[in-house]
Amino acid sequence: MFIAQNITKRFAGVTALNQVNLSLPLGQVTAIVGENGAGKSTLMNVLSGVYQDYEGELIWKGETVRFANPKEAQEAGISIIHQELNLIPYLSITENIFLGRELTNSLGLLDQAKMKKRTSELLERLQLKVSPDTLISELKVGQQQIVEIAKALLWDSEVIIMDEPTSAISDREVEVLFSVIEDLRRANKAVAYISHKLAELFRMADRFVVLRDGQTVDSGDMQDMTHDLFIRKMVGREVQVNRRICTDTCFRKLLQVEGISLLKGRATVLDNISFEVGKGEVVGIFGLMGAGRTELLEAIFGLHNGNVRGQLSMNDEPVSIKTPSDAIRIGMALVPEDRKKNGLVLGMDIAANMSLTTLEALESYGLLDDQSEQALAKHYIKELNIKTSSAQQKAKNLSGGNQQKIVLGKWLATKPQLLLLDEPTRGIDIHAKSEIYKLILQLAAEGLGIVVVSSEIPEILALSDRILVLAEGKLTAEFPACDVTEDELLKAAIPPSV
Amino acid sequence: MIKEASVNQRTEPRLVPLGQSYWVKFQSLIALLILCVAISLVSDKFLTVANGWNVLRQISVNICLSVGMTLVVLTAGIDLSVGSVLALCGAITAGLLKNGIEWPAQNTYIGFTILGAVVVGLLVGALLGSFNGWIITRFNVPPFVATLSMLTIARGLTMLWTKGFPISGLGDTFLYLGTGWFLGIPVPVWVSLIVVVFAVVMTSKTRLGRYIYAIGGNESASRLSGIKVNYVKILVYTIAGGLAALGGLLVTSRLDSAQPNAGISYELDSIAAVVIGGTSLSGGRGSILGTVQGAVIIGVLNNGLVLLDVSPFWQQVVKGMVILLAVIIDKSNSKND
Amino acid sequence: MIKEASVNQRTEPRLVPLGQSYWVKFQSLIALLILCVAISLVSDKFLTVANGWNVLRQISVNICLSVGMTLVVLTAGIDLSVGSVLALCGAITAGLLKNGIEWPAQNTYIGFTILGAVVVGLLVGALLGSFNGWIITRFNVPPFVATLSMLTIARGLTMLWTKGFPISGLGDTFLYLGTGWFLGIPVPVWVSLIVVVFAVVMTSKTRLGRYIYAIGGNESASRLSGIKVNYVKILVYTIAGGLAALGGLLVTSRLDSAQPNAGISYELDSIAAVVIGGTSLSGGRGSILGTVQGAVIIGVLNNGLVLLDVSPFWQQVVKGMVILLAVIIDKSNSKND
Amino acid sequence: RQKTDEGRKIAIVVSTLNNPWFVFLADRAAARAKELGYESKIFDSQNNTALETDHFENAIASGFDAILFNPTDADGSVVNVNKAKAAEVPVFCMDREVNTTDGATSQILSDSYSGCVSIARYFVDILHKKGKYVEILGLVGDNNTWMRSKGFHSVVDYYPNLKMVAQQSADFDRNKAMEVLESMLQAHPDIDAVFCGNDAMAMGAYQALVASGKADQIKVFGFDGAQDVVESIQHQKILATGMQYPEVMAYTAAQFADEYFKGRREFPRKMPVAVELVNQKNVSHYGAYGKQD
Ligand SMILES: Nc1ncnc2c1ncn2[C@@H]1O[C@H](COP(=O)(O)OP(=O)(O)OP(=O)(O)O)[C@@H](O)[C@H]1O
Ligand SMILES: Nc1ncnc2c1ncn2[C@@H]1O[C@H](COP(=O)(O)OP(=O)(O)OP(=O)(O)O)[C@@H](O)[C@H]1O
Ligand SMILES: [Mg+2]
Ligand SMILES: [Mg+2]
Repeated sequence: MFIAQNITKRFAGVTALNQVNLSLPLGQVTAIVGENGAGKSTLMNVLSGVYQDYEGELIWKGETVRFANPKEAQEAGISIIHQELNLIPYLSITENIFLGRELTNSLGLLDQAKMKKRTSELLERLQLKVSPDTLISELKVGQQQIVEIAKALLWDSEVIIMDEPTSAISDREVEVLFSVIEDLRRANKAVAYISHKLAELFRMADRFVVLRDGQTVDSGDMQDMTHDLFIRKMVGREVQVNRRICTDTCFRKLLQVEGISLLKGRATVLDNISFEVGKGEVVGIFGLMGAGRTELLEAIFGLHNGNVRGQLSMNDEPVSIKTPSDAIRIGMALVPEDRKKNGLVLGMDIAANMSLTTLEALESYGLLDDQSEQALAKHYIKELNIKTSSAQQKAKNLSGGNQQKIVLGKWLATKPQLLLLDEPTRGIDIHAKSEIYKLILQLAAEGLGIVVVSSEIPEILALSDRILVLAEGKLTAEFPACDVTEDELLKAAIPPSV
Repeated sequence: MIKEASVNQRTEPRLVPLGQSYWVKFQSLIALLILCVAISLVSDKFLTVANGWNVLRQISVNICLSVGMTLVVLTAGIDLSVGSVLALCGAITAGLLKNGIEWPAQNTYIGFTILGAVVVGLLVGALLGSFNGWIITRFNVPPFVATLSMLTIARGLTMLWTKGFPISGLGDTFLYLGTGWFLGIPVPVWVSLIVVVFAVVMTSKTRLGRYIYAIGGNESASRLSGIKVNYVKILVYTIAGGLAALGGLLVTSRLDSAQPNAGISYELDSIAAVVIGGTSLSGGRGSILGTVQGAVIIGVLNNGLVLLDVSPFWQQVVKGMVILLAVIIDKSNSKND
Repeated sequence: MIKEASVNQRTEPRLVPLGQSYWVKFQSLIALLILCVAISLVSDKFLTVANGWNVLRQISVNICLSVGMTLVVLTAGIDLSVGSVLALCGAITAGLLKNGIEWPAQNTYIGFTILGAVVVGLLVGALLGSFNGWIITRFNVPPFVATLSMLTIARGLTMLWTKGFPISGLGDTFLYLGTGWFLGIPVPVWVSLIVVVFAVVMTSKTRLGRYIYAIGGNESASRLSGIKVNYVKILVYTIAGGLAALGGLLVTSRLDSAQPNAGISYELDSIAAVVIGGTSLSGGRGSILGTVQGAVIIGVLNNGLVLLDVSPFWQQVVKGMVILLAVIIDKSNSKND
Repeated sequence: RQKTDEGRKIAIVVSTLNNPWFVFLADRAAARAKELGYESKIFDSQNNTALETDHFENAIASGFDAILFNPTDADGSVVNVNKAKAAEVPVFCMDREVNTTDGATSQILSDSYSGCVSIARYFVDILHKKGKYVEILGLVGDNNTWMRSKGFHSVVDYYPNLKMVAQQSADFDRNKAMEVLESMLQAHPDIDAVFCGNDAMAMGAYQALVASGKADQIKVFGFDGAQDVVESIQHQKILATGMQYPEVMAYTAAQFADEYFKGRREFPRKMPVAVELVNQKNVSHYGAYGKQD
């Protein structure tokens, strides 16, 4: 049993953890739940030796331990899958997995063959179908997350901490991960599992701990809990997420996409895709990882100029979008899937990030107007319920969910007609999620056309009026949202080649 | 920390910076103060008005270069060509002023007024800068390589234009720019002051400035936000080129002579000013005022070492150590990162 | 590249790179070939064995510096001090060889064998390098500033040690290092070859090499993986210092004289070789072999421009343009990024 | 190898082209070689002895028949000269010496040391053997810097009432000299004279004096015979300089090469070209880098 007692952890000005207690029994999966910013990741970082300056104590195998660094923790048998990917972009999968614990041969040189073999085995177990020599930078976020998981599984650790391992992967990979967790449990390992997807917890977890505002609110057996009870404990009140009710409204056409294709090198990433989005309509796009959904949104938004063929029209007028600024002018907005890479300037503060898309409107006499900028930031901080000390906080100091909200805010500020959302609720807690859903539906009601890419079927069902399914770059099916089943969606998403 | 307020309003006053912290960071002030106090303890000639103007006049060229360099570095670029562009533009202005342009074949001669020659010099600088920017953005060439090539090319062009000989005797009016006084302040100091004020306003109060920081902070996010990244970058290199040309005019006018070997290794001095001033070479963080402090530190040091009669052998050793110390003192005082 | 064996190879052949692409990227080979063909079309003196040895011997010093620089740059650092460290270590070895150490006060004299003087020279280089690394890691000083200070300090120390005069007449045995032949190959070429082989093995086959790439790619992730980042960095700067000292020995031995001014602006040449060879200044990506190609391009260019009778002023213009073209050709051939 | 006279090529290797004095030297040598009917090519060693070695190797490899040589360093350049000798390429040194008795075919030298001795004598006279002065040195690591400085001090140091209050380096650069003197004037406002290691620095020093309004009180001495300075002496701005004769040296070196090709083998090992003192009295006889035509 791995026990954390009275852990307190302060950052400059913030008490992220306050007298938190946690125990991770062997052979059990402990779910750790809480809103964005509740302190889950911080706690896990304390457990795994990332932070050393905390108060309280960790007890492992009956002895008080204090890890000087993550490697020590790992050597003691505790490994962690970080929420934020900690991979080296220009090293290969093998090299990343073995980083800091390379195998060497008798000459002291790296034993590449052996490491590659072990990696292949791990990838096979996790069903990631890429070569172990692939560079991390060539992988999609989801695939990178699987590499993170592989990294934690490499060593036969006794405690395995998983901080939102499923935030970027689709259901098929989630199933694989669950079978891995099942194996771990059977091998009498302790697993700490963090996720904002409650359904997963009910499937996998034996125990739970609820954190709120850096404090332990409750813990116990999973059997005694219900969905609603959880939410009430995390949030302090009830939150409802319902499937969208069917309406028969007829939408006026906003965006028309005709025969869009995208070539990357010699490969066809998108193959002749056509669809429409109406004013006030929410179109969901479902597909498995790598189906080409991200590329579809990017192609529409002018990010692949030169490689895209096809025709777009907005409001029945043909438009040519060569760059994102063209797209913005026409009234489009894209919330990208990787917020750190494409969404935020992490070193800038919240206000500067939010205003980046609309600076032109904040000018008076050619100079930026500080007050309108702050007002803009405050407006969206309030509207989107962003948890921060002030608008001057740097984007990199916020929890993942709150970062996502800044990205949303910066795009809403452009007052778009068409909102393209790529995995808009990745890593967002259930409360914030429902608020974002509400917001999306409200925006749709105000007449915005919205395209939502998501890997979560409940999310797609909750939001969409109509659902498109992509598989291997082709549009394989289109369903009205009100009478489609999860099975039908999944079936359409499985590529014919598999 | 008290948390009874609403969930998302945990107030943490200590986290609120004094201003938009990424541009008003008085990074190097303490080191500068220590340095000044130390020198004036040893030499009573240091803290005099005359010497103050000396130092300011001497750094005015480096300030022009370093302001441009700061903008470039903020976008995560670098400009190694400033020294040669300075030499070329100074030589061009001096040449036009002195000899005009002649085509003996067509029996044509174009004479230049001072203003004309100055404008052409500045335009050539801006043009070379925009060429840098164009190469960097159009062909995706690393800024280091593109501007290193320009360093060599512009130096070669200077030699070709001057045939290797200085162009001297440019007339008293032109000398005013480098040696005159206006309202009790040397003209070059006015020039650098104006450059600094413009640059401070530009970086902190305009869209362009914000875009420069954003591009350096995260280029792909900036592109996605509709910023015309390539356009901004070309503009920034153009400004840097124009400021290098301005520096060239100041040097030429101060010496009453355009030296073909002017500005050699000035790029290192100006990058040093930028970095000592706390601007990060990986872009997105730093400030013009920091750079000015960096330039002042270097200038005070050069001046102080001479005032203190440090032997030329020891000078370099002392200079290196002081710069190192200045930065270390700084780092331990500002806890960012 | 046959991989059908394992089950997980059916999808996405696009994603499978050809090899461990980060070290076997023949980034600049095409540009180099074009360059060589172009020169040999115009001059029949270029493609001769004697000229080949000339070029290789001429680049051997830059190769030593650039290999060290590559390691530093891979960790996202930079080392501006290589040129002055080269000068200092060359001067120290020459001084010890010629005059030994004397303490007239204690009537002591220590003489040095060639081996002894060489070892001391190399050790001093390594020591200065590790000082760089220590400053950078201990005080969190940007590598640019730390090594710029060292540039100045080491140059000053060189002046102090030599009192501004060259140290010449070092004996025939010592000259062998820079001018001798061994098995039909010039000794400096052997030296650079050995350095390159070691570095290639180190970067691609050892833990240290792996860590160097990892630190440059993502320092905090490397730290989380238990890599002793500071230790690795200090080591890398130490190696760079040692290799700079080795370069200093080669130069000194080739000239039979340690020049106080040796190595001025060599840092730019060696960074140029690194960058032209495709190593990214932001770290984590690049290769020793790429750097070697970069150094060869620069060397061939210097040699070719002389053979082609380009006048020295035009030479600089042409050199800048060719380097630019080389990098552009390269970029359009390799589609990475 | 066999070659007709027309096919012969002459390499001109100069220590640096970043200084007009050497540009002039190289230009003159090239011009004379052309007059004599030879192809020639200028190599710029950029004050870097190792680069000079590269130039020698490349020049020998590409078949140059003679080298007119302005060495970067008396000792460091010895290996280069010997290499040329081994390849049977004659070397004619211009201006600066190489410390080898038989490496170079002939050395046509300008004697900086004794040139500075004569300047120093004039300096002593003008200052009436007493006063304070500062010295601005060239590149610290350049042995020419020290030749000049030593020649100067070999005289001036005999006069105890002539006090050097500061000695700083300005790297032979006009701008640096101006800035250094500006600062020196703060510490030593009461000096009587400035001795500069070359004419570019003398011009820079003079400008600093003009800016501080002390041009009338403080006397500037240079060395080289550059156009700017000769004119300034004419206008009573600068006191004196040492006139070297780059044209004579270049001309003679090219001439020797020509004679070598035509079969002459006996040349004077060393041929000094005197450095003359140019002051406000005799300046009318002089032009840039030489006598008035
Ligand atoms: N380096 C830091 N500096 C300052 N504050 C921090 C830092 N890291 C985390 N915090 C703060 O600590 C609190 C807890 O953050 P943590 O990342 O643990 O939340 P979380 O529960 O993992 O949230 P999420 O579900 O969004 O991942 C937040 O208020 C966050 O802003
Ligand atoms: N840099 C790249 N190089 C080569 N192929 C790529 C690259 N990026 C993406 N692809 C390929 O393009 C296709 C579409 O990927 P895309 O990211 O659009 O899928 P997605 O449906 O958005 O998946 P996700 O759920 O991860 O967001 C995939 O086959 C992927 O492998
Ligand atoms: Mg978290
Ligand atoms: Mg996607």
